[in-house]
Amino acid sequence: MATVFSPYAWLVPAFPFVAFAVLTAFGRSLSRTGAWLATAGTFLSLVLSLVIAIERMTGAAEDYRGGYEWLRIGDFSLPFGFEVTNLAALMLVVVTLVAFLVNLYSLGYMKGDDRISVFFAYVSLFTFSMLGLVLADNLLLLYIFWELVGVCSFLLVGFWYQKPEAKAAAKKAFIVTRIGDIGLLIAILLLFWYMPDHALDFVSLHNVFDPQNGGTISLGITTLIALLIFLGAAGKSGQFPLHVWLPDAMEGPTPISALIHAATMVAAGVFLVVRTFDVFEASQAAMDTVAIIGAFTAIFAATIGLAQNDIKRVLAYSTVSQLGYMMLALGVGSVPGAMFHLFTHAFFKALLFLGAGSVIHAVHTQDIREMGGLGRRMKITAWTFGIGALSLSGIPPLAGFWSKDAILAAALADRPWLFVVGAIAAFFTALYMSRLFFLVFFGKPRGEHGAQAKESPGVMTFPLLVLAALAVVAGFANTPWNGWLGQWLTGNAEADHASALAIVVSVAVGLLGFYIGWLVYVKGAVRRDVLSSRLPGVVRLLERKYYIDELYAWLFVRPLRALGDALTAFDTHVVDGAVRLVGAAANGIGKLNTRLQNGQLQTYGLAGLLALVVLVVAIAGRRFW
Amino acid sequence: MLNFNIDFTGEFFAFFLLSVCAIVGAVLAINFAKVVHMALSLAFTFVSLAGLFILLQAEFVAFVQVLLYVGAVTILMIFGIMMTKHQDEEKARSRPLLETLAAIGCLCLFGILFYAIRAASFPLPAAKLPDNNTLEIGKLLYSAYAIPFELVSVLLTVAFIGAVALAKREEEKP
Amino acid sequence: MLKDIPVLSLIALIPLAGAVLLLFLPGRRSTWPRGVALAFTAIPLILSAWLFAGYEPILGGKAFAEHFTWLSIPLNAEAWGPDAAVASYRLVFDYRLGIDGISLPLVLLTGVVSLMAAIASVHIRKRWKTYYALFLLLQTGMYGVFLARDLTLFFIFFELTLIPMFFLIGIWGYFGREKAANRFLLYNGLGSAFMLFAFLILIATLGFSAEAATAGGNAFSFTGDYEVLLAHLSDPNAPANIAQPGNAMYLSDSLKWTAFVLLLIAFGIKLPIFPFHTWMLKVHTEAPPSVVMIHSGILLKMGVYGLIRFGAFLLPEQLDAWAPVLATLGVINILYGAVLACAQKEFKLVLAYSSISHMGIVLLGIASLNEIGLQGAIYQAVSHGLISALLFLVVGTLYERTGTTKLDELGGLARSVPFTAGILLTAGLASLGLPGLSGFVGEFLAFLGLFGSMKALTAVGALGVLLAAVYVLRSVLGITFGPMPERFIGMKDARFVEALPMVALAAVILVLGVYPSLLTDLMQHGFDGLLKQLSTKAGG
Amino acid sequence: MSMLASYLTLAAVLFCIGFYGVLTKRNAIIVLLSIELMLNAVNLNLVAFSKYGVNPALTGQIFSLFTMTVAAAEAAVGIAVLIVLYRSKATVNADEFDELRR
Repeated sequence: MATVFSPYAWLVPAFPFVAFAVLTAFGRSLSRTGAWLATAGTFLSLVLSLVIAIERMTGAAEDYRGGYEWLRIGDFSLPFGFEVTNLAALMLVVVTLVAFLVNLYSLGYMKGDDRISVFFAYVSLFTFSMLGLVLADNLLLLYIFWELVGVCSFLLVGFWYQKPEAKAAAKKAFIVTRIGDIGLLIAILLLFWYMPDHALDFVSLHNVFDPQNGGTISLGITTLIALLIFLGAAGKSGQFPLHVWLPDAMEGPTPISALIHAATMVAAGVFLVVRTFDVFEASQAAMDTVAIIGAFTAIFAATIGLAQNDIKRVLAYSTVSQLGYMMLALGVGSVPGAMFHLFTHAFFKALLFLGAGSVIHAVHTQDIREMGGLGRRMKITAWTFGIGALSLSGIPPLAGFWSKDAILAAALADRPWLFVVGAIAAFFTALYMSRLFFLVFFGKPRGEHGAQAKESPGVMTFPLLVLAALAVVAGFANTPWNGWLGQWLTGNAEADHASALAIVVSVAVGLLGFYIGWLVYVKGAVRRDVLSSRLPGVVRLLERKYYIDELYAWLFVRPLRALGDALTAFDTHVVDGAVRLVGAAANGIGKLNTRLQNGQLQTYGLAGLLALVVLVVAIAGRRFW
Repeated sequence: MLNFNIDFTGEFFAFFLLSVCAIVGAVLAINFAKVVHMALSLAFTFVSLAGLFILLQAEFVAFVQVLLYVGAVTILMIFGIMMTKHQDEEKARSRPLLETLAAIGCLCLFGILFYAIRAASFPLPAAKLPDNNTLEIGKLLYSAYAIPFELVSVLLTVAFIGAVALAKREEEKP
Repeated sequence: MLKDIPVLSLIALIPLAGAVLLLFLPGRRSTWPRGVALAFTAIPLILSAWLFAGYEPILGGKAFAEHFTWLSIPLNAEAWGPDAAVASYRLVFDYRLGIDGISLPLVLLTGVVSLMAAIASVHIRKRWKTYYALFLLLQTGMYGVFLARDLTLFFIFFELTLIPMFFLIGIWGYFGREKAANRFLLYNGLGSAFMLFAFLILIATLGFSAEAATAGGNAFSFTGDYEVLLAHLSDPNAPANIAQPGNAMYLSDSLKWTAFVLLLIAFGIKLPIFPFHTWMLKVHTEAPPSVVMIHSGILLKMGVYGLIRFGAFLLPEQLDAWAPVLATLGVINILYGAVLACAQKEFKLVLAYSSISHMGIVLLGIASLNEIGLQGAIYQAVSHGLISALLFLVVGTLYERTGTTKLDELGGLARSVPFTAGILLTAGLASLGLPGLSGFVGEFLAFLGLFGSMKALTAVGALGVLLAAVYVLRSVLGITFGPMPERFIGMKDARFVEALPMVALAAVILVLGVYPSLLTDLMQHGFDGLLKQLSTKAGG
Repeated sequence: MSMLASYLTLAAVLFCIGFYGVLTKRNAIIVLLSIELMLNAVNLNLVAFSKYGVNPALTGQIFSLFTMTVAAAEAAVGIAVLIVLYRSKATVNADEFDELRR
């Protein structure tokens, strides 16, 4: 079967772009119509993505490429193009699906906002950029879209720009991810100069870094490139130590948190590593780094998640933790595991965020201590949120279980100690999710709004239902006895990591975590403050997120500010001072000469005499040297 | 270094004496407090110079020197002093910077001149001056230098008329 | 048809004609001067666009070259010795205009920014006639600088920009305008003196040529004709290249170095390179916004252009040897400007320091000495011209309404003037090098080019990109985001006449960011000669 | 070594003293007289060269005569100018004549 639809893959990002253009140009006059327009654009993209994905699943596995020359300088040329692979097709479906559902959801969530058309324009622009990122056939084009999604994220985080926190969060999001972006940029520069023919496309990357024709680029450079790419990925995917922006980014509207900061953009880092995985595979050191950073981030963020009280922040740290899992998977060499988790995580985390949005919509607060007892008033939200929470906690047979199990199995096969770390993180995950779930939906209403909370409108609950369904079934795409997804993605049937130990452990920690949560927060068997009274230091450390923000402020922000002030002083006093000194010197000489011009003949005569002496000495004295 | 290698002839003694007089007169002129004293000591210098001219076989020039400088210029100056309100004494308000710099400048200038004189080599004269040089001067003035001579006389006339015109008190305008 | 009319001369001189015409028109109200200025600013832009359409990179713009001898001054032959065979020595001033891949983008930039600045000159409140006359005169100077192909002619045009600029700053500026104008004139006058000195060295050596023997003997001439200089540079038989005792025309290495350093200082002041940048801060803060648009948008680029045109093309070995120095200066510029921009409390100063930072990137591109980097330098120059013009346009618009440009007095403007705030955000994003906008392409190419030769320096310089994000977001978000002070309620958004140039500039920035080939295609063969020379020097 | 050097040295001394007087003396009349002293030093040179020069000739003496004549004219005009100045400013102090600055 020939590839019929893949050549039109460029249309997938084109629809949202058109929506964006129309909204930007006529947004003010369109208002709600514009929102529907954007949703419709995303829907078209979704349909086309599904068609492409189905086409690729049914056999036509040929990768399609198309493009044009973007920039040509002398003998170098930088082409732009798109490439449809199975990976890209999968990502297209994920992105368009979540984007469509979020658009739909936002119709309800953002109803009252007077800048709704701007919101949808940004979301459309984001969808366009994210799809472009997915389809990009070379690293430079990917970088361009990479930055664009960053900007969209920035714009949307700062959407409620009048809140100082939103402003600060937007700024932080942009700048912290930019640190990673610079790593990626330098990696691109390195690749440009080291790759044969200055090629930057992924196919050439694959060929050059293939172990069979290894040695084209030395190991040191390869490691450097891989680490720099990983720096970029870490910035985007909120890996330690660049994770600080992601929780703050929760200042944006909740649908945005679901779309950008849970399902799609933050996963772009993982996607990037997958896309350039050949580079990583060529360097063991890089792989180690990825695995260790991933594992550390997974457990580190999970512990912070235990102590947060903002519903969205808990989810945000959970996202960071789950992204750490994906990186861990990549670090132990399991691309299918990472992509599978990305796939399932997109659904259940979007679900959780949208559910959280629904709760926030109802109670107008984000503090879980002010919620409680919402389960009776918001049945759909509660049920779907519960499914998401269980899925995230890795309770079989929900999607999260399968993907997490795949990662843990891969880790066990590669480096058992990473498996232990992953299992502990999984336990924490289950624990904080149960805490969140029980605190919000069980017990008695604690806040003033909780009692009057109403279920959200259908336009908001429909996406929840769809995502909940997906969070249940998506896991069956790749079970330990059916590696279909992995095979489809990588093209070769990979050695199965399935291990009974992994399954048992992951189920056990998941259930244990949830059980403890139930004991503490529902049954009250263990007092809630048992930990905070025994170990106040630890709890405080977790609440303050290990003081990372303070550390950065102390380490980078303040020195920069001090340096700026010092250099300002240098500039005004030393550099400009030197200039003024020259001016003052000229002025002084002028003043001196004015004093000489006192109108008295004798002074003039004296000057003449001295000048004569100097002149004679100068002329006659030349013979002495 | 200051080895002038001098023959102690009569001419030398005369030169020595006269030059000491000239320098003393000049230095005194600089240092006197009263203006009239200054003028008179300068007149003394002029007379000494006239003596030096005689030593140099320039009797006519020496004569003119006495006539013009001692007789005319100095007297003129003294009249000038008399006609202006002179506080007789140089006032205390001195100008140390100017004076120091002027002294340094003049000393440097002298140093340069002295160095130049010492460095130059003067060949011995090839011939001698005519003995009766007053006559010769007269001849020259009326032959080769006739036109400059006449011009100088015109200059003098103009100068004197100008001096008179300048110094004449202008009539008060109603 | 295009080939038949002296289109380059027209571009350069039409604004001058406009200025002369203005003198005969009534200046009581702004209507007439403004109309005339707009018309005479638009015509060169249209002509440049025409040029753009008709330009073929392979030919290198030879089709448009204009050349005739302007002045020929006989020199005293006796001064050169009693050589009977010599018939005449002459000093020749040529009027030569030309265009190539390096100057055409800058000419286009001049056209676009000038027109936008002319439209944006609605903020001018007094003495319209004088203002627009000087404005037009300034344009003649700028076009002339980019078109001139004769050292003397270049110098004249270069100086011609100083005078109108001096008055434009000094009369229509803000409170410290006189001081700013003085400083501008002093610095640039000093730079011009250095430049003149370097030019004289080049004219007296490279410019010396023996013309065909006439009946009376040999005829020799000195010329500043750029083409002649270039030809002599690569000609081993040119007097400038013969190291012979007694050959006064020999361009020795020490002379070359002298000329190079002089040119570096001269154009470094204009660019500006640290530590010659302080004059620019004053101009940026004190001049009226429309004039700063021109200044930051075009005049700084004359430094870039001069450095490439004369520093690189005429003295390639020196530039090659000093490439690390230039790159280091560039990195210093980038980081110094960026760190200082982070610390400023006045938005115009942030922009001024950001200009310094961005011009550092241009230096990096020049220092790379390969085609990518050099094109990147020009691209960055053009793009920075557009972006800073846009930024200052917004600054002017905001100042009109708020009466301040202090960061801590501004805030929340996204609510009261959403359109202007959006444009400001766009310009800010372009300035910090967002892909899809023109700033990225220039930065990327410059870094890419330099990375080929100096990896560590480039990596350090790339930190500037991060700092750019810091200072741009800090200031732009400080102005547009956050709670809105009460006194900004009820402000009117940009009028049509303000919005038009904003949208136009933003559109150009966007187009250049999305489709950079538009500009890079022009430059395709612009650097061939230089690169060939460098490679032969390296080979031989 | 002839006497020439001695005469020239003496002339230099007198010239410098005269110059010093010109530069420092307050009374304008003394300044004028100092100028006469300088002129005299020059005359001494002229006459000395007239005798001890390479080609002794009377030209030197004649020159000195012309110098004296001009000096006399100068003295006369100088005094006249001084008197006029004195009339308008009631002083002959050189440091109070600063018309050149006005």
